[in-house]
Amino acid sequence: MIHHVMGNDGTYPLLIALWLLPLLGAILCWGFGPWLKARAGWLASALVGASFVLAVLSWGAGTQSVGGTLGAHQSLLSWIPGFDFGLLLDPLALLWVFVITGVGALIHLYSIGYMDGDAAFARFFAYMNFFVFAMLTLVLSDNFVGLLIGWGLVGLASYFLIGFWFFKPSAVAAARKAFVLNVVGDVGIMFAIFLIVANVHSIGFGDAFAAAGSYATPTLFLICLGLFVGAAAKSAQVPLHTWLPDAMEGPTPVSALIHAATMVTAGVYLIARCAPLWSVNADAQMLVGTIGGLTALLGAILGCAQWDIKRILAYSTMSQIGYMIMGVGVGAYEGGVAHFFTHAFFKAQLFLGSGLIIHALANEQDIRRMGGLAKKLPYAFVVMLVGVLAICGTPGFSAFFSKDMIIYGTLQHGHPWLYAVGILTAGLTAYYMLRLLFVTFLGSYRGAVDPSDLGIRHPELAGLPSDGDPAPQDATAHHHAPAWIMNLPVGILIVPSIFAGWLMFGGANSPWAHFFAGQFPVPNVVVPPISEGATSAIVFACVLVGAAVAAARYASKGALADAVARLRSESVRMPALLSNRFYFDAAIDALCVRSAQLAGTFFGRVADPHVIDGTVREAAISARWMGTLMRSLQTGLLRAYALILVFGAACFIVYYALAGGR
Amino acid sequence: MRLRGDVNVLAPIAILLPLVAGALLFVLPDDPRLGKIYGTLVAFATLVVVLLARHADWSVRWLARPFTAAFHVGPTPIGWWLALLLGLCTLCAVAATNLPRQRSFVAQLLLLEGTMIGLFFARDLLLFAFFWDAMLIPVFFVLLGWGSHPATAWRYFIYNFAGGLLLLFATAAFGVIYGSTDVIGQSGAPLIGAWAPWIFAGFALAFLVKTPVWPLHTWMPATYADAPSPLVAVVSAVQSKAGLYGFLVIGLAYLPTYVARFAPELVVLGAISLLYGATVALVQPDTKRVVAYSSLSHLGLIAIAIATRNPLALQGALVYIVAHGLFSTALFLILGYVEEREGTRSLIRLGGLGHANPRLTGAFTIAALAALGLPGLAGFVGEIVILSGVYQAGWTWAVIVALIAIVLASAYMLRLLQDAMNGPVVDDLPVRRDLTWIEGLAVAPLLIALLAIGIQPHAIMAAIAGAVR
Amino acid sequence: MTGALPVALGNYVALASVMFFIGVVGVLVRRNPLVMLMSIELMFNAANVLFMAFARAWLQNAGQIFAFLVITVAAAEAAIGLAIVVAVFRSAATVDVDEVRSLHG
Amino acid sequence: MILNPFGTADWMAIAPIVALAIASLLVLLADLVARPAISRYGAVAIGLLGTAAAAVLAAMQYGHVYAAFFGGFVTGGFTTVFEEIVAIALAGSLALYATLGDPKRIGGTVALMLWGSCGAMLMAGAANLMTIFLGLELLSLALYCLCGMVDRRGARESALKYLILSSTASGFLLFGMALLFGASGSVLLADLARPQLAANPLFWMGSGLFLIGLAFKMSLVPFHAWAPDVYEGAPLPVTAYMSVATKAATLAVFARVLYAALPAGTASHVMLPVWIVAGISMIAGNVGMLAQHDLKRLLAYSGIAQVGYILTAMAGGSALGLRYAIYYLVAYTFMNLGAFAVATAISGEHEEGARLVSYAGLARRRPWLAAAMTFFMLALAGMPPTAGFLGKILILATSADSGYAWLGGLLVAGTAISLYAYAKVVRAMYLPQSGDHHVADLRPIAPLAWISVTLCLIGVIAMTFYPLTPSNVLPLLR
Repeated sequence: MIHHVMGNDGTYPLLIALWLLPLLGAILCWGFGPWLKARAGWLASALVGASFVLAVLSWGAGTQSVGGTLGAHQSLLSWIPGFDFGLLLDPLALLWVFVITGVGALIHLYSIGYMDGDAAFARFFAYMNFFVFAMLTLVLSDNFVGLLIGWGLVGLASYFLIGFWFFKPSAVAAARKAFVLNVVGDVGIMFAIFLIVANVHSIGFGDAFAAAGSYATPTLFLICLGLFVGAAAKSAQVPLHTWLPDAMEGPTPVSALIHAATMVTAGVYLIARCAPLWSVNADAQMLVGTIGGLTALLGAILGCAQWDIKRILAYSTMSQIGYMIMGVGVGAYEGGVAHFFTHAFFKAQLFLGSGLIIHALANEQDIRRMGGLAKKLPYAFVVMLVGVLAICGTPGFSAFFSKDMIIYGTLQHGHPWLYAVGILTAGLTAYYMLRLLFVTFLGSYRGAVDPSDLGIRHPELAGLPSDGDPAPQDATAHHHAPAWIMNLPVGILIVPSIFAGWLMFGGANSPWAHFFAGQFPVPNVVVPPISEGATSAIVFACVLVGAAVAAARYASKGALADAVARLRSESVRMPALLSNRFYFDAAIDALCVRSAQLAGTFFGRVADPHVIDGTVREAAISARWMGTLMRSLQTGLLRAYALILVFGAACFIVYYALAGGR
Repeated sequence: MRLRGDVNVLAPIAILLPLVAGALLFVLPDDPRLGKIYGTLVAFATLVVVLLARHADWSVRWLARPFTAAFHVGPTPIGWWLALLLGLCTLCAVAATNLPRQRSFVAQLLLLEGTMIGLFFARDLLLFAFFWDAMLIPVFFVLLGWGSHPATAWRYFIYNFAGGLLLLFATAAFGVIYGSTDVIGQSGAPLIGAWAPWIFAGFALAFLVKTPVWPLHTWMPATYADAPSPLVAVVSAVQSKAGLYGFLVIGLAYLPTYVARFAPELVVLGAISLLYGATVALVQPDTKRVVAYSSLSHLGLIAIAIATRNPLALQGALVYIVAHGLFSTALFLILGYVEEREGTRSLIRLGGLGHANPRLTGAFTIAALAALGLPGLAGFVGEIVILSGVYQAGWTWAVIVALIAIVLASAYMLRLLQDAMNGPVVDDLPVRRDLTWIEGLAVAPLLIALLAIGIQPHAIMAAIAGAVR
Repeated sequence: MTGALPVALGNYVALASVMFFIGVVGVLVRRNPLVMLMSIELMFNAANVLFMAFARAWLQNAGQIFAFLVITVAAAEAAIGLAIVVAVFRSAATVDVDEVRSLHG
Repeated sequence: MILNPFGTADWMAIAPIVALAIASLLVLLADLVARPAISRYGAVAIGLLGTAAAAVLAAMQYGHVYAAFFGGFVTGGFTTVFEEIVAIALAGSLALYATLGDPKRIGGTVALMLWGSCGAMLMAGAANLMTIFLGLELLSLALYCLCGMVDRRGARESALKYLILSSTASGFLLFGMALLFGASGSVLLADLARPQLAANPLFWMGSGLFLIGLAFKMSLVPFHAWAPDVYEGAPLPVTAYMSVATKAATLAVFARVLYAALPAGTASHVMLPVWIVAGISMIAGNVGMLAQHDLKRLLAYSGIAQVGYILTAMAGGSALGLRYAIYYLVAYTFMNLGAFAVATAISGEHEEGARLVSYAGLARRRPWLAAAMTFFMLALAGMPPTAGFLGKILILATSADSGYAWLGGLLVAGTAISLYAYAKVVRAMYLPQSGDHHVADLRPIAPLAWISVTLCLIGVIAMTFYPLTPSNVLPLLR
């Protein structure tokens, strides 16, 4: 069969090195962990950094455009006869590689400080490197199966890292939940692959997209649906989002790298990668856009109801990814991808900043027990402030540009409702992020206050983990300043989280647009009634409203005065709908988990032993019963035997009399 | 061409070597270490012989009437792979054995290997039936001698012997009608006539009992739970494939029309097995039973693949047969280690072993991941190829059922793994030392093979593509 | 067959059948092994009657030879039977066949 | 010919029988002169030698045609095979007397067994009704005595039961013979094949009564009632002998009737009742085994079923069918003799180790014997690698071939049931020995029994791989 490749044919061995270096690190850290000890961290970071350097060097190859085909291609091996593997580096992949390796390297550095002294230091870095490798596999693969392999491996890495402290039952449960929900996504992609293979007899992106026009519309919709199930599971879209908040059981750097910057955006990558399929199926676009908008809104609403600093960030992540999915869903691919780009920086920064706080407060995660940290942790304050301003879309900060691209894109592609949702969500975002900021840093420190006075009654309902990160093991000093190794990466991140957005400034002839020239299909956009500038204005107004409400509730004099009472009343009066996260967990548990377990118990306890085996047993018993019956016929009475004999003889005689009579 | 002559002789040697060596072991002094070393060497030698015997073909006349039959041995392309798998699994199982009356146990394992190599090397249907029944006997005696309840031995024996009788009857009728049973692996004309459906029914039932497929499976969980792990490893890895092998070399080759006619029934049975096994595995408290029911589920998938007769699905089925053999062997051996260390199989009691046994946990994790079809490991290759074949054959609903089962698989495998290895340390468990190097070596080849096939299935797929056609 | 016979062949067959039937009934109803043996002799002799009749009818002396053979065998059987009955009486102290039932089931 | 009624050819024909007769006389003679201490072994030795001589003589006849008694006794092919089977059975049973039995009575016992075998061989070659009757009675009379040869109440009782029931059956047989004679006007079996007989009621009724007699000897349900009791009561060697020799001889007669003595086209009708009772026997016999606790009884029921299998092979009346019937009969001979030999080898000084409870823990005390017994049980059940497996598949094949597939189906069903019963014996041996019941104290060593066990093992395995079905059987039937 023809094997069409995207990206210019020919080899680009550098790509293999770029791809395999982290794997090497993982193997080394795994194999020689005990011997490497602290060196493992440096080794791992160095290798990820190296592949970042290689990524930078590959800029030219990745963005080159020869004969209409973008990027570089390196074929690897023939997977099974007729289905080949290869690596593909085009602008889209290149962008992800930058973020994965760049942000990844920074977070590796940070982890050296954060995980310092943990018993399984080397194992942690082995997992982190393995994750980077898996993520690179995902974004560099030139075919669906390779992508699926990467897809599964990142899920595995996330499973390992969520359950990194495997002696914590809560962590173990969270890891299992994350993995199983991600497998739901995997099988969705598998289903899409079956349809594609059945139609084009190839797993290559090129063949699949080249035939985009030739699929029957229902088939194409099913393909997109399957792919989107995968995307939704990985990117925590409603209703498959419930694993993401629990995933915060993992160490904070893990949350920053996997559950904020990279892995959870794989769904965005997938849809952007399959743009040729989506752009020709309006139903799929509608579906994805709607789910994305719904997720964005839902995440924001739930974000307003959390007290655990990491969970707030988790829900904000979910909401922001909702934006991206909405963007790529409706067809504003550049916007969605742009928001992934900026979000990677400021969300990583926010997580790492929260990590600074948690680390400094000896694993305290409940913002109600913080407060007044601006003076105690000024550096963390600055970091968080910048992050919050960025995520809110303050003019000049990165998200301002990327978010507006999405919101305006929805209108351009004719989805006014999603436009409204986007604007509303922007306001909510401003509210809950500033709430986080104010409650954490303003007022006075509440660490000494009795939790019950703060309304911390039911930790599980409040969404608190049963216990915080046990690392590092030294919980002696209270506010000890974080080591430079932790501060440096966060500081570096400040720069892009402010300025990354400027790349997107200038619409059609922005560097961003040039970078992606020819990457995405160009849809025919309608000229909306509202101009882009106006949109930005409306969004910003909305943001200001949200900010004002937050300020009034948490930053005003009165609020800061009796913060404890207000926080208490707020947490006690929290609506059940919110504190139960819209009952998604309960519903999934009741519908899927319990029912399956019920069926299993029935089959195992009733059907097998009593119905099936019972039948067999009865047959055996009745056979033995017949045996005893024959025993009882064997009376031992000579004359009885004679009688039996004569009876048989009589039967014979009758037969032969009749037969002879004929 | 005397080299070929040599090669041909390897086929009977591959069968006789373990049989004779196993019988010999009974008369050797009863020393556990001797038995193990001897057994390992023999198993290794057998593996080598099987490896070399790929193109062997050796035949001696047996019967002239009522139908021609011959001691015709020599691997079919598929049979060779299965024999290879068997050789590897037996080697690992023997190496991992650590039981009372070790010598006799190892001897039984070798006898089992011999009879099963015979089954996969048999080119004559009568010989096939011969080994089919013969391979029950060692298992039966191990269950009697080492199992916890004799009742299990009976159940195993009765179920499988009943299947064997049907096979016997079908074989006899086949021979009479077809004139010869020297048919396996030859490209003969399909069987026709008024008898054909009954003959097919006989074969099919025998194969389904052996596989097993719902509702003929109830002998299996008890057997897998009670028998010593090394034996269970071999039985679940290879013996349970005998039925599927029979479907391939007899059902598809000589009764294709009936396989086609009864495809819906077979697919339904396979689908039920898939979900049934998966859901039961979800709640079983006994580690070995979890794996047993997962096997029911996995083999249901293979049954579906064979029933659809789609070439892609068949290739996938063969890969999956090998993959399942590898990871179920690994799982059972590892569970055997756990049981022998902690003295329990109950997931309710086990927990937190990961602290003291990192190597054991690592091995267990890889095996479990392969079993739940993690992309990049062998199980995944089989699943995705089978299912895309099944989808192309038009059984969309079966594909969806299978996908659900894959999700369930991840749930029960993680439950098995985490409940045993993760969580806080359980105080009243006698947690013993981590894997010794010999124990590690016993499972390492399996895990390596899983990884290799997962990354580069091209070789085995290419080899199998020829076998399917 | 030859009509020269004063008595039709059928009558012999009838007679023999009756004798045989009586013998069978005797075996069934009597409880003394000796009497049972005598009933069996009756069955044998029924056969003898047939042999004789048919030998005459076919003019075949094989039948008569057969009859002599049967008589001899019957004698031997009676002797052995007597011996066994005595032996049983020694061990079981009864000759009532309904009492002799240690073997059953 | 008339002038010299008994020529050398006749002597040649009956040479094996004569050899046995002479041997038995020698045994009695030796028993008179020899000291009691050695009398046991002397008798057994002479008996075995005589058997060997008979076997050799019979073997020498193979392939030629000899007739005696004006064609009343034909030997050469078919007959030879059955004579050999009888010889094997005789040897296998005599070997057991080296271990069992009251030394004072050994001489007579052995002599009786030899004479019985004369009768059996006579039946094997009988070509007319007289010879059949003579042989049958000779065999039966010997067996009546043999059953009662020991001072056990059970033995005496079994003798009585066997005597009465068997004689009754003989009565039926004899009356049937008389009717057949009346129908054909000849005692030669060959003359029964005249086509005009097909319309003769005398012929039908005669063959009916005749077959009743045979069915009794083959212990087919419902003519089986005697078998379990007699097998249990009789001494082990006698049971072993009965279970094989009687069946073999009777089957020879039956086969001769089926293949050579029926008007063309009547076989299926004349024999139908036999096939039916054979089918019933396969099920009833195997079911009967399930509830037994005594090896001899269990094997009695098993024998009932096994004869059913053999008849299934013959059902088609095809040449191959006879082959496989003989094949399976030989296999069955080895399995049964082997099983009884094991039972003898483990039976104590004064009691016979036939109760299954006395097998508990045998695998520990006598692993090799246990293995052998297991092997024989598996063979009877038809598991590979035994002749039982091949025999079953051959029988199934012929039944499918000759349109008696329903018998094949019953065979499969019966086998499935039987497995449990045979496996029960195995289980008894491999279960740990629980102290609550007395276990026979094992005699130190029983050389002949061991030898015969080994020979039977070899026989059963060898037959699996080289089916020894005599090639030129059918031509010699007439």
